[in-house]
Amino acid sequence: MADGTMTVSGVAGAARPAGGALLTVDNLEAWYGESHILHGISFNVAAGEVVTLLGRNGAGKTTTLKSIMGIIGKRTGTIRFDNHDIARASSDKIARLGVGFCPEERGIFASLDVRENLMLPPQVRSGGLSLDQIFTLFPNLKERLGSQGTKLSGGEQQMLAIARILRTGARFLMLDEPTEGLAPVIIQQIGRTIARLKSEGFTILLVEQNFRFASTLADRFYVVEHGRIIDGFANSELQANMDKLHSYLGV
Amino acid sequence: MPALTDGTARTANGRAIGDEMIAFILMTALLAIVPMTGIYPFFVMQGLCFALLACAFNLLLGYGGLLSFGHAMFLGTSGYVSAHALKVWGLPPELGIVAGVVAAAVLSVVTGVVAIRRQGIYFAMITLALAQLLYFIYLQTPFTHGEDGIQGVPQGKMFGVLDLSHPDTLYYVVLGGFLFGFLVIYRAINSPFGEVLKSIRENEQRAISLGYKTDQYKLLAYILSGTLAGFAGSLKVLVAQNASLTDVHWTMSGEIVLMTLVGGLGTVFGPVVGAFAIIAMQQYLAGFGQWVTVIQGAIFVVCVLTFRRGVVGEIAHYFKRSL
Amino acid sequence: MANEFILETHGLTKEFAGFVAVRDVALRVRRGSIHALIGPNGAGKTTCFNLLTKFLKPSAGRIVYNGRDITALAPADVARLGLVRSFQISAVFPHLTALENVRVALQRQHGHSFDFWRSKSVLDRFNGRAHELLDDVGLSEFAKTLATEMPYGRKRALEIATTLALDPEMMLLDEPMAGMGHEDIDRIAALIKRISAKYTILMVEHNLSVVASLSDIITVLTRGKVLAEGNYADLTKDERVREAYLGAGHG
Amino acid sequence: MSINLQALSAQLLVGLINGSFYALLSLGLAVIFGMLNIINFAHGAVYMMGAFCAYFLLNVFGIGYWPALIVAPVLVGIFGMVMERTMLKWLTGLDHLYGLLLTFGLALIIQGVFQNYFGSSGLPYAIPDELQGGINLGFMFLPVYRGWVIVCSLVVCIATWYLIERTRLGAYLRAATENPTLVRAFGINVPRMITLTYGLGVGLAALAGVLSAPINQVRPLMGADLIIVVFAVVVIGGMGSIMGSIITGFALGIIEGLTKYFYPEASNSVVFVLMVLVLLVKPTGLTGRAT
Amino acid sequence: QDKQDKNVKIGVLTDLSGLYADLAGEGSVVAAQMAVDDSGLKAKGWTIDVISADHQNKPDIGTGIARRWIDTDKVDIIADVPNSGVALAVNNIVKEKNRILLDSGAGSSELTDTQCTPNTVHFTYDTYMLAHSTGSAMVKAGGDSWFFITADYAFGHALENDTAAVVKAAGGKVLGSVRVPLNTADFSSYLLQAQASKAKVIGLANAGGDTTNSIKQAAEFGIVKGGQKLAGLLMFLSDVHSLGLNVAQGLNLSETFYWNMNDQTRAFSKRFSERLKTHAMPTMVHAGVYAGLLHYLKALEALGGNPHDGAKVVAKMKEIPTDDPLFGKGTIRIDGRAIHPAYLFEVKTPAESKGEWDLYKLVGTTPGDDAFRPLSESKCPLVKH
Ligand SMILES: Nc1ncnc2c1ncn2[C@@H]1O[C@H](COP(=O)(O)OP(=O)(O)OP(=O)(O)O)[C@@H](O)[C@H]1O
Ligand SMILES: Nc1ncnc2c1ncn2[C@@H]1O[C@H](COP(=O)(O)OP(=O)(O)OP(=O)(O)O)[C@@H](O)[C@H]1O
Ligand SMILES: [Mg+2]
Ligand SMILES: [Mg+2]
Repeated sequence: MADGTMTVSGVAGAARPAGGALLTVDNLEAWYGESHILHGISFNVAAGEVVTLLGRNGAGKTTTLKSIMGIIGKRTGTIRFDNHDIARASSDKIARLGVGFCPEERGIFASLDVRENLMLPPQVRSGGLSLDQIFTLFPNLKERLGSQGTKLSGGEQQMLAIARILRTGARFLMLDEPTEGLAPVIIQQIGRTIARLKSEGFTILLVEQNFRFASTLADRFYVVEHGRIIDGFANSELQANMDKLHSYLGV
Repeated sequence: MPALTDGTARTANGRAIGDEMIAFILMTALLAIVPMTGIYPFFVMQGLCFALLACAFNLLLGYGGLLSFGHAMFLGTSGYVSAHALKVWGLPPELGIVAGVVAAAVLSVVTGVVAIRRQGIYFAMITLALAQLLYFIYLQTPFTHGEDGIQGVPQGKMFGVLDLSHPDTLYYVVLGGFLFGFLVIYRAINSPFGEVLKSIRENEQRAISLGYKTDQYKLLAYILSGTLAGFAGSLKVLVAQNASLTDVHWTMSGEIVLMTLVGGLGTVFGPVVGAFAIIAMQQYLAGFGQWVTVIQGAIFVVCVLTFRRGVVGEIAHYFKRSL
Repeated sequence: MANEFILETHGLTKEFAGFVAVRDVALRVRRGSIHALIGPNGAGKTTCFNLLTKFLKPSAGRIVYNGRDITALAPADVARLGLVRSFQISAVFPHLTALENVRVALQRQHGHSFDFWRSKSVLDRFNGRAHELLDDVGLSEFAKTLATEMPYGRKRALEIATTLALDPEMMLLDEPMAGMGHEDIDRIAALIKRISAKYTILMVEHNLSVVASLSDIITVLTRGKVLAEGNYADLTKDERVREAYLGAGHG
Repeated sequence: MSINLQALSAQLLVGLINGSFYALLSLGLAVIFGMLNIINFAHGAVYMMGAFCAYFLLNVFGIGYWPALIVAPVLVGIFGMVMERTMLKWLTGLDHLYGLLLTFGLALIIQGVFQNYFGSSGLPYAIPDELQGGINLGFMFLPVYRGWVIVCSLVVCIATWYLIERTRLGAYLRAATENPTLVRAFGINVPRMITLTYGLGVGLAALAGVLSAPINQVRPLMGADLIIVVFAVVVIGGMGSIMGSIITGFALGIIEGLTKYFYPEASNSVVFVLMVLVLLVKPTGLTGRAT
Repeated sequence: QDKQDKNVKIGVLTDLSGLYADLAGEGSVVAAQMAVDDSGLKAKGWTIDVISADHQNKPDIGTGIARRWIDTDKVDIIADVPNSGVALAVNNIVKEKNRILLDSGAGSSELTDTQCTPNTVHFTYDTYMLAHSTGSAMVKAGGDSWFFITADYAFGHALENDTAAVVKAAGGKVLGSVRVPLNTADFSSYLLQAQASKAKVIGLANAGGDTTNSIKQAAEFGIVKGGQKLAGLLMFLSDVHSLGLNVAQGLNLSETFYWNMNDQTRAFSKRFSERLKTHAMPTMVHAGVYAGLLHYLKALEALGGNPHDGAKVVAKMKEIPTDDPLFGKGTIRIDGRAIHPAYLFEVKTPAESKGEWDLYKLVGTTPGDDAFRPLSESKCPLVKH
């Protein structure tokens, strides 16, 4: 697996954010049971930025988010968030530091109705979206408030999963493929929402397959392959890097 | 572009069959020489009956993914029927066995039709309920003689020639019965039917969408399992010469699960090892008096906490073999 | 029998405890076509699929397949008639190898399924056909890999191969591209195109470029009702479709 | 047998009393199953421990019935939490089967140890003075204590139901059952919550044990056979459904009471017949949620 | 066989962990050891070993142990065996292997009836005796109308039928009965029915936890206070002790031994309770194990050595009369039944009791010949009519 490996410092250097980093991940390795998935991920996210992780299926993007969230059994390396070392913290502590996570598989609860699902995560900070704001964003939810969470359609569940963490007031959001399975009209809304959150000072770490969507929002990109960060660049450098990117992603 | 599967990719069948063959020959040889070793044959015979029972149970749970918490009902039913047939009707042993097995088969069809329609924990509970019902029936019907049980069942001459009251003869008859049952189960697991069963366990919705009427397959597995469990019950009557309520009580169903679990769920030889381990424990711990149940409980706990694959399962896992 | 339409529904309706998810839908799928079913989230697409394959019972309406009323059949029977579905969440037999996955389907087609007294080596005669099918979907190298260990996109391909093994007449694909990287999307799209020569395909998909490039005809569903039907070019011009599904930014 | 209205009403009332025990026990079982996905086979054993605890509180520490109603469930609950922390915890995410087997083993151990030290025939526990005697209801003599059991059990059942189905804490619990990892990632200390829940479920069983001590002999095996019936109650009510367990518990007590009157031979099996029937008609139990 | 020696091996097969652990269990093992010690044979050069095991109330396990003991441990006599199912199973094996079953703990009268063998001695009690002793003595004392609460299986039915027959024979009436499934936790329904019957005596034809629960709940419903009497048809000292006098007072029951009968029983019981871990007083089952083994050893001594031939020793046991400090003088009949008197007791009130174990007062005695099933009614093949 020596292909495409780059020195970590080189990558990070190419895309170091201007200010101090809110999140710093250094030499992160992670395992699922016996299988070694992440082989030294290093990157950082500055406060107020939108950063996107790109990469093929199975590259390790989701695993990276889960490691930051503290829900991977075995992980090593350093993860600093807001001046706290969270590499060994439990996920409830990490969440209470103000990290919001919207998982890829949505994680809607069958035994809770839509309202309970929405209200489930405790508010960790003030300043989250109000219910009204959420219903303007996702009118479907308002209509189905009383129904069982998993009875929602695939896309509705995705909306619910996003709405849920917007309520908590966490200032750092990790969204794993938030547009998957959504109709174009909703994707556009989510795009607008993320832009607005950013303007309000939220920091967002995004994982996306939908490159077109990501490119309209992100300040910087990292490319993940075989559990390593193999490249990174700012949005302004996007055009110049297009060919490289195509070969990374196999477009 | 191969993904991250390299290295972990396992070959499908390959040497598994070879390993199982060696283990089978080893097991048969060991069992065949028992009467010559001075090992107490009665104990081994009892072990064989329970081993067959556990194997039958394993067919359903380990390969069909269905946890029956009422398997004692087959053991007990065939036991009572065989004992009654031998003692009261005076049938020869081979017909006594047939009577017991037929009774178990009928019972498994009747209860199967009811139970198989439910899944998971509901299946476990409904089998438990059916077994409890049957327990109460057996407790009260006269032919089982309540808590006294049917005692002193004559062993007789099998096919008119094999005198089963002779320990060695009885031993080889029981061994033969066990091996027959074991091979039937082994074949069923490795048959076209077994493949379908496995896929149903893996993803039932998908199997349905491929056009399988999964209930029918589960029912067949259930009937096979129940009938073979009944066979074990009939053999046991010949060995123990009695049939009693303990064989239909729910704790017996629990013991069957325990045997399978200790030996290794979903392994071919696990239930055999497990059955012998548990029987030996009950017999030889009897001298510890009050502590028997405590020790047995502790084994459950230890097994679940540290030994989840069971004895054979752990060994197979360690050597990366299938046993 | 030689009906122009392989599948027709009349007044198909599904009501969940007071909520009408599918309302009076008349769908006609032309034999040999690729027919796309699109619509905003919660429009009732998946519910429609569930109704067609009898995983749900219609509250009202009729389903006619190949001139035969199948409204009252059981799911397994529908599959036996050649109308086979895939799931929105990928459905494989995880601890069977790719080859075995396909073989299970072939076995259903060609018998021996209840033979518990035979050795499973009788199934070896299906291996040839199974390898062919794996080849068709580009999975030859995975034949001996356990399905659970395959990358996501390949599982989707395996699911299609398994479905093809049943030699169906018509396939229902629910978001076959969801969660896939570009590379896989292209591969599966090509695959669908190829198999459509032999089979009729009805699919749900939110990825518009896929819909545009593959489908012969598109039905747009909103709030359980058919909003419009036509080809891609026509629909993108339809104001109602733009508003309900595509969104303002599209075009 | 001619139907005697007086006798019938007496039987109904008696059935209701038994129902109170079923309800309390199955409630605890449902809480544990609903929240931890564990079929707690040790439930009968902790019920028994509750009764023994009351006995010891009285005979060793001189603590009477009323304090014991609180103290014994708390103590046994703590014991349960220790069990959860040291053993059950390691089974999260595994098949139901393992939880069932582990608790089955635990039940054997607990019962075995008690039997070892206290024999099998049991110990006496008297009805507290305040609840001695009975009221003549005209159609029957109702011991005051039995009336108290009904009231106490009803109150506790409703309170538990409210806690789990109507409060935020309950929502956390239910969510944590399905996906503990995610709930934890929302900032909730799930392990602690699970431990407390197990403690609650076990405590409820212990409470039933204390309530039953003056009525039934305090014996090591007092819960061993009861547990199977209680399982049936939970299954009929719908696994994990709180209200289902409560209602089924009371209803079953009454049905059993009627059977005892009309056809006593079947009073033990009626539960199982009912269970089979219910599951055939309503696969997930009377109020079960679809899974 | 003249290969006699002076080695004896006694196996106490009992219930060490289950329902019968208190009335038999560890105490039976202690009783067996005391019998060996008190026989004085050791001093005369005999080697006598006592081993014990828990049959867990499972016939499979019981027979397994019995076979192993006989085949590999060379056990001569298996003692106690509470639980009729296990006892009957062991009964068959012992006969097949020509050893001895000295049963004290099991109640089934089958052991000396249809299933009797030349190798079995049934010592302490059986259901027939309990029914007769309690039934006849209570009718005599004025309890002439009965209602039965019966455990719904074989032994319960046997107890009820036997008792009912005696009651009727003595001029009493049976007003009704209710069949209760085994292991019922709540008896209030049945007690209400019994109460409504207005019978003078409520016969409890059940055992163990069922009996104790029904008595406890009867107290709660004020049944004894209301003037009805309770008769426990199969109860032991350990049951009464565990119930406590508050609840059990006024109850009637039959036993063949009570520790506080005379100086000899008191002396034995004191030694017994000192040796027992729980310091409980002996039950009649313990006493039976002791007395039976004492008699067995006496027979061996009379034979001049151990012939390791069960039938022969049992024949000797039947030949010499029994005489021991606990049951007094008696015999062992041809069918294996040990004959001694049966006593009807009433449980004392708390005020009458002078100590933890001062539980009974004697209200009647049935001589041995009347207490047990007469040979004329026997279906035992050994009995020639
Ligand atoms: N629970 C698991 N157990 C074992 N291996 C896993 C598990 N989850 C993921 N993997 C493996 O880890 C690798 C990385 O997975 P990850 O989910 O992080 O990829 P990803 O980049 O998010 O891909 P995708 O775009 O498909 O979401 C993959 O090879 C996957 O097969
Ligand atoms: N079993 C059910 N009970 C109640 N409501 C349901 C059930 N299944 C689906 N629904 C509702 O029916 C509507 C249609 O759902 P469906 O899954 O068909 O949508 P869809 O068109 O597939 O959407 P998506 O594109 O998001 O997958 C949704 O609003 C959903 O909440
Ligand atoms: Mg991912
Ligand atoms: Mg959908």
